[in-house]
Amino acid sequence: MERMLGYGQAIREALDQALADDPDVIVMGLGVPDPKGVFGSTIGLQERHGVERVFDIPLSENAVTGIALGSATTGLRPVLVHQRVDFALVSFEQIVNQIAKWRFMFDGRLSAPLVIRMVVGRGWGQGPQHSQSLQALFAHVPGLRVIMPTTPSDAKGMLTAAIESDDPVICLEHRWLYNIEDLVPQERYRVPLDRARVVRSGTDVTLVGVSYMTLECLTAAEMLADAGVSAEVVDLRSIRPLDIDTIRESVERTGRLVVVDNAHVVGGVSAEITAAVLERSFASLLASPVRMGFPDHPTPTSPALADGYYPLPEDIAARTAAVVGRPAAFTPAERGERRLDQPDTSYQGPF
Amino acid sequence: MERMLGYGQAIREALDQALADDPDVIVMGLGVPDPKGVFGSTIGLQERHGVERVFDIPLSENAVTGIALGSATTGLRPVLVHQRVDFALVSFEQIVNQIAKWRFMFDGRLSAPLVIRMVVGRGWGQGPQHSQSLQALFAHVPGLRVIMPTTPSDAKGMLTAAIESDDPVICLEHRWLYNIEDLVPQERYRVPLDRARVVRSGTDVTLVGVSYMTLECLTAAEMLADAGVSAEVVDLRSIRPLDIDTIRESVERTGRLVVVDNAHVVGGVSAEITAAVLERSFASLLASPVRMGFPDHPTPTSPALADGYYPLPEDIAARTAAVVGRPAAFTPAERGERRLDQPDTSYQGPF
Amino acid sequence: MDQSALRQDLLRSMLRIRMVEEAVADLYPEQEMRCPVHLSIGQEAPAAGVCSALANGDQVVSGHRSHAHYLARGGDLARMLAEFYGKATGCTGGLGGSMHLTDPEAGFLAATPIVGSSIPVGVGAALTARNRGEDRVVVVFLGDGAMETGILHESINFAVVHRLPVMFCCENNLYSVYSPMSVRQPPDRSIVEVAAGHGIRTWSGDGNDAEEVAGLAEDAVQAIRLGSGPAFLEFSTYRWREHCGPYYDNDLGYRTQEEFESWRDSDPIEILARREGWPDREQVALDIAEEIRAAVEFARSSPFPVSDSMRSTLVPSS
Amino acid sequence: MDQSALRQDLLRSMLRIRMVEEAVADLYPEQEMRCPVHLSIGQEAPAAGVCSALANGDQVVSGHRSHAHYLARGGDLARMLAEFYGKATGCTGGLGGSMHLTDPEAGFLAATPIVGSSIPVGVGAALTARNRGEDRVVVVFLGDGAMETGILHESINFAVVHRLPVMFCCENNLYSVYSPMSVRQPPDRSIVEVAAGHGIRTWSGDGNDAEEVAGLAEDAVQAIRLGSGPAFLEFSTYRWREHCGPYYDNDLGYRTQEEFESWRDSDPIEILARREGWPDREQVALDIAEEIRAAVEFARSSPFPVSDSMRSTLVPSS
Ligand SMILES: Cc1ncc(C[n+]2csc(CCOP(=O)(O)OP(=O)(O)O)c2C)c(N)n1
Ligand SMILES: Cc1ncc(C[n+]2csc(CCOP(=O)(O)OP(=O)(O)O)c2C)c(N)n1
Ligand SMILES: [Mg+2]
Ligand SMILES: [Mg+2]
Repeated sequence: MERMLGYGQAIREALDQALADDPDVIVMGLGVPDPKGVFGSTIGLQERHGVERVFDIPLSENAVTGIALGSATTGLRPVLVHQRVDFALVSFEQIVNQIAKWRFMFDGRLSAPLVIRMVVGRGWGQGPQHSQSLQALFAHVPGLRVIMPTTPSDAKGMLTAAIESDDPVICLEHRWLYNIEDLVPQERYRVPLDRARVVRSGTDVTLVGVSYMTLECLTAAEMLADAGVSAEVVDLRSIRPLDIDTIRESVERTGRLVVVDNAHVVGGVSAEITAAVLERSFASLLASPVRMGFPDHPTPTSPALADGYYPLPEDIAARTAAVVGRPAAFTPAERGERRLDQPDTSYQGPF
Repeated sequence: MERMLGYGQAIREALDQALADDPDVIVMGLGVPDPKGVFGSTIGLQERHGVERVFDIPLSENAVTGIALGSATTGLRPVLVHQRVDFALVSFEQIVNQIAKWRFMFDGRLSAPLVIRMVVGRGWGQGPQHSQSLQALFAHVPGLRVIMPTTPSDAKGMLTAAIESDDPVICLEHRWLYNIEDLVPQERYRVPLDRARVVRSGTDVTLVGVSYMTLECLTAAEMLADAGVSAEVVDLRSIRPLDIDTIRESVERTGRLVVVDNAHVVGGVSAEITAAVLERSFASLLASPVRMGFPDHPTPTSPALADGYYPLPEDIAARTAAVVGRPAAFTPAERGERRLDQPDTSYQGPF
Repeated sequence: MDQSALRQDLLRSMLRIRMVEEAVADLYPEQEMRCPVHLSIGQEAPAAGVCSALANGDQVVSGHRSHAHYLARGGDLARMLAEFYGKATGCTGGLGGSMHLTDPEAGFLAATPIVGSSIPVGVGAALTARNRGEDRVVVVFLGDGAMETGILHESINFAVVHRLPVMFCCENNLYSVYSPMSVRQPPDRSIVEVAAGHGIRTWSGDGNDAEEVAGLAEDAVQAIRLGSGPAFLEFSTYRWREHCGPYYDNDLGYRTQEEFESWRDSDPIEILARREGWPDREQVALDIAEEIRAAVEFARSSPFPVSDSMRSTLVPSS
Repeated sequence: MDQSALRQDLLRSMLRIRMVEEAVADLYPEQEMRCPVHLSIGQEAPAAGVCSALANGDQVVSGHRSHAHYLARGGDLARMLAEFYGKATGCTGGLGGSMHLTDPEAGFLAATPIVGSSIPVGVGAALTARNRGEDRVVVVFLGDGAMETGILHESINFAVVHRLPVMFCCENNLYSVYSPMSVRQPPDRSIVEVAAGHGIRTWSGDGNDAEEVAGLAEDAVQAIRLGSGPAFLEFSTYRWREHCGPYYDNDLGYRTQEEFESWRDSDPIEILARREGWPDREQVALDIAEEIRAAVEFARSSPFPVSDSMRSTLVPSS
């Protein structure tokens, strides 16, 4: 049975079912059992599964990450939750030196089957320390799996697969995706952790979107269609390992590539995609690939500055049209009362 | 006056002169005043400049990084030293959230003029947690400068410029460079923090080397010359900001690009270089750029496994020759008693 | 300063913080201050008391809940409000917002909202003071939640080893967001106890009694100036409104209405007002109201920052 | 177990560690063990004493200086030496080397060399024990330097809050590499004191007296099994050789020859041997020597790992 569910509800269902199916699954993190339940994604889980399996933590993300590792390597299946990826940086040593390498450096005698959920902030003045999108940092670390599901149904299915995976999985969830809904199957199901997905077919150019930017790419593709450009849109979903084959297959058909990352361009995932596609499909490329993302400075807080910071559908459409050799200007999509620091008017901060 | 100096001696001279010239300069880090003096780079500095300006620290790299920031933003010019970049990961939050953003998020009213030196390990079984080369992680963070000087003279000149810079500078020093010597001027001088350098001219292909890999590229270039291939070699030196112009200028002449990074390829600096060159010089490229570096798994400890891990000159030469369309096999350079986990036989571990 | 004058100052300082925060709470629903705000209503006394013990040149560092510290230290009100409104005239030019305040000239060095992360910054400022031979005390404000961060412990240890002139001031308001002490810290040890383990001198007191706070801070600052090394102070207090944002949130059920009311009944302003009398309260309130009105007017009427102006100068680029 | 049998066991365990480490030191200059080694010669007693108090199913976690802990816990000697030689038969197949030991079947969970970083791993193992209702104690070995890491404090706090069955054992050997206590920790507070600040039960004792260590560990383990929550133990001891590598290094001047000699004179093996008598010492030594000879032989004759075999299975790849 499928129902419309929000992103947070879909995640909550994945956690609830994992907790019910496997007594070794635990869920922990700051605020996990609190009334807001991490944007709704953990509400009620402690009541249903007990304080030993679903619990709040001290403000000690670094140690708790090591505790997650220690519990994982001895048999539990922990899911650790951070309300912002920015906070998780205090535990970066644990993730990079230990968790990512655990199985390898112990020759497979130990492993680290755990999931770390991290929310990527945006809007309402989250500013320099509450709206970073740091997938590139994790994407450079062998041993990790890194996923960024865009839709509620992928969020549920990928999180389910992540919890069952014997590899450590970093799951990055864009805050604004919590404001969208989708048809989500009720039963437990898995979506592969390493597959991109073509979400719109096209023939002139391949648009690869990362997380929330996939939605902006879809809007841009509609604008482009009106201008006579047929854009294929790929939802990246998996950041490490990258599903280059799906992208390459598309680019070999369209001859053109635009990657729209939800992060800084320089040294970002878009560079890896560009270079990896190039290495495989140099001869198919009709134009230089284009990378879009955030400018090369930290995120400012004022809405006046954030307005120029994030790529908008009309920006994506314009750059893409230029790549295809049919330069055009695009008028911004109608957005009513919504200002650019909100996904919709229901989002009124503060987080 | 120029003398032959080792890498550690050159760094020591830069620090000594900075301490002498500016009373606000301080140098701190684990082992800084100890008898080994961080591979010789800090020996005698405490005796010369006092315990308040050159000092050891508790095993608290995270707080000390914040302390460096606090002292820098109030007037000091701290140089913080880590014997391994792997250790610095405990302070990643300070570097990424605070130091990199300090000047920006305080609108220039505060700044973070500090230098963090980090040694990149290699050889003698340094293994998964003592031989990472993590420049890509810093290279993705706007607000930082990231440098990797290859020669002793660049090390001295770039470190001098770094200490004088008003930006925070991450200086990554490859352990094996400590075993080379170079002509180094005695007086204080500055080498720009954002300029790559052509270290060998050529016409068929551009080889970009990162840190120690520049030396391997130079050896490869000699091998290639014997095979009739003329390789230009660029020493990258600056990781952020990247000097793409120097590379692009070279690639536009040679039409071919091989980047040899001293790090994992996936999501690494070589991807950014490839993508950035491509965006500017798509039409000049005669072949797909090639990236070389470490395979996509952690560094194993056994010398038997490390032997296949690092690109060797003959590997670089072979890949390069293939790019140029003149495939050839290259015999390994003569290395006498040296085994592959030593830069030379004088290096006998343990660090 | 005689005790009555001190009380008047403390009252004025607390009332000003209260009225500014209430103005923010009133204006916030207009949705023109588009950034998170962590209000200090109910816990004005530690800010006012501690800052009353500071001299010119002393410096303050804080975290996410920093408005009170900024104001008590003498930070510019108009530029703070302009910052909340995201304006170019804000204290960080619209780049930082409510969670990134600074007024270095006033001795308010910096606030940043990653919990624990700004603590060593204060220790580093104290290192500068030592190295330059400047007679300066640096105050680091933190919450009870920050006691759980490793960096707090590393910072205290470093300060003690180097005998640095830094004063850690912990406002224990019993909660970290919605999380009570019981899920975060052991029931049978106090916050000063864990600090004292590091060999730092500690003080603790009623964080709703500004006069007591001021006295303890005075003692600690004096000890620091005499060279006895760093100090750690804990003040028990309570946040009235929600963790972040303008509203009350007792309906959420993470704390009881009774607990809230009992703390509200020990309103730090009323406690001291009762003790002191405070005949000119009304006039003081009028003056503050006028100051706030003008500051809001300034903030509202200031221009927004322009995107391209900042990029090139504030971050290195090739 | 009667006290004499305990002493015999402790003596055997310590002598075995000593002789293994000395064999490593002797063989290291051949340059066939090509990885850093941190020897425990002189500080065998905490390893032997603590592990004597453990039962089947208990687990041990350690850091960079872990050989003694691995051996005392019953880790496979031949696979340890094979690991030092970088062989496929090593306890981590040549991937980890001396600083990354494991023998999960023997109850030696894991050692990793980033100081402080393995501490929470032990706490996590204790969490598993609690959640699965397994009667298990987890020992975390750490050095005096690790006391300065924030993660140690976070880990203790978490263990106390959750009353987890974990025993932190600090071997205080006065140095972190060449750095003395004076530049790292305050002079006037002890290591147990800073731990006790967190509300954890503490014990401390002579780390060169294995019998005393065993007794304290016995007490602490019993308390933990009775459900009283985590424990913290400090043992004073001394490392004889250089921080890393096979040689002596007193010539470097970071510590005095007198200090070294006074500690060497309280050799943990001789202290207990004097107390117990130990008539069959020679036979024990012969047996151990034979065990070591065979293990070295195994290690030397084992094949090196082959590069391509491991990649695909040990890390995710597309
Ligand atoms: C490292 C980190 N983790 C989590 C958060 C989210 N967060 C913001 S404030 C806060 C609570 C802090 O509690 P406390 O220190 O007691 O200060 P209070 O809010 O009570 O003034 C949390 C968890 C953060 N900002 N930084
Ligand atoms: C985070 C980190 N910083 C620095 C180092 C380098 N290092 C390795 S061992 C060591 C000293 C540790 O001292 P202690 O904890 O007392 O253990 P001991 O060597 O005395 O047994 C240091 C600084 C490291 N491994 N990890
Ligand atoms: Mg609090
Ligand atoms: Mg030690």
